[in-house]
Amino acid sequence: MITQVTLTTQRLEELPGPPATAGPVGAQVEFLGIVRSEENGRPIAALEYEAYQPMAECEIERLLNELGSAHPCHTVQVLHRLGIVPVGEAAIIVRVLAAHRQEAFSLLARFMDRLKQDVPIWKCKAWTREELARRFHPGPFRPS
Amino acid sequence: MITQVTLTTQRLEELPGPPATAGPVGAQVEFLGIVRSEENGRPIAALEYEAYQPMAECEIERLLNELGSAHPCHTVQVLHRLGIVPVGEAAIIVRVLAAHRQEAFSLLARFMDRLKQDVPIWKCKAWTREELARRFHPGPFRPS
Amino acid sequence: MRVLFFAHLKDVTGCAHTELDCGEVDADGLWDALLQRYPGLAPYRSTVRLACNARYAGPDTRFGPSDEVALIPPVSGG
Amino acid sequence: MRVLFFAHLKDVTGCAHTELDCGEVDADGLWDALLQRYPGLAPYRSTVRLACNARYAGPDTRFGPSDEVALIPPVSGG
Repeated sequence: MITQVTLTTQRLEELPGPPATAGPVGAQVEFLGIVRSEENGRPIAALEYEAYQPMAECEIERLLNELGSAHPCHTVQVLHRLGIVPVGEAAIIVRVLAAHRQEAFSLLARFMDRLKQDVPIWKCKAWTREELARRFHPGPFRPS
Repeated sequence: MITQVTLTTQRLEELPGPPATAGPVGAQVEFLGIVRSEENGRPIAALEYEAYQPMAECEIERLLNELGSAHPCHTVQVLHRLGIVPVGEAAIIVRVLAAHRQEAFSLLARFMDRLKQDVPIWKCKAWTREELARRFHPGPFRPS
Repeated sequence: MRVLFFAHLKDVTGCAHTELDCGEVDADGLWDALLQRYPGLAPYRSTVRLACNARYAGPDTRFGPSDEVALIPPVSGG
Repeated sequence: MRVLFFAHLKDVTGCAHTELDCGEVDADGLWDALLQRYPGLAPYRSTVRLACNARYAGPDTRFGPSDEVALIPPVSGG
């Protein structure tokens, strides 16, 4: 199984798709986990993610290899964004190429469950619109 | 739940994505069912699909509504190609927008299972490279 | 009534649709009329589902002169 | 050894990493040294997993002077 794992502060939507695959692809599944406009019932403008990056990459590879033996797929690409991710943009994209849909669906669903248990990535802060504005467009006058 | 169902002889990869959705989208899943280079162990160049089109569209809508009450999602788009679909191109694309990934995964997997039981669409012929060539590029000389 | 054939059933009947004049019938009556005209359909009866006006027929469905009936062999979409 | 803190644990310790000089220890020994320096970590001990050199520690893992140790609070990626 070909795997490609990327943790980056770039917009995931602009990154290239999965590497080419050797086997005959009958199913191609793409999942985007998107930042929603509220967190714990409170309106937000962005979520900030941090990771223990080398370990997160290793754990993702380890998970994929473990899941790939139960649910054989040809290629899996995992992109996770770090830093500030605005509402409506993808925090994670997972793409799976497989011969059959069942393996692709199973691997994807189980991978997401395990990611949320084991991979050292954290939503470390929910930003409101005002907080973002103050952080990135500080005005000339700031009351002390 | 907003649904959009299209059965067409056009390339599905070129059609527009799902209509906009009202609810807060946390999960976006796309599935492509792609024609593989062999069918029953024999190399092929294309599959030909036919449908009882008005009934297939109704059945898909009916299935989506039934599945949507158990697995509430915001938007589902189903595109199925008819006629000759070359190897490597999509015979079906399903896109699901939902608040949470679990509902999107469940609806998608169950929809595909039910489609393959209940929706009157058939793989009516597997074309070899030679058959396709004869059909679409008949030479000047054809032995009788 | 108008009767539609799909997939390999078209090869069996030699046509994609036909008109059948059998009054109002239940599924058994419909099959009797169909098999009389197309005896080659017999081996498919156990796996074919009937549809009436673009919906799968139930056990009580009756098929009348103005209905569009379809013979649905096992499907294979997706 | 180098010890890394993530997410809210950085707020508790006031730093993202520190150097700890406690020889070679097991998980209990490591926690003793950590809690001596950062008593505020105590409430998190039951939910934090330890990692050694970018792998989750097992019950027999020993943490030595050249290791990179990490405190992994419950994760929330994706």
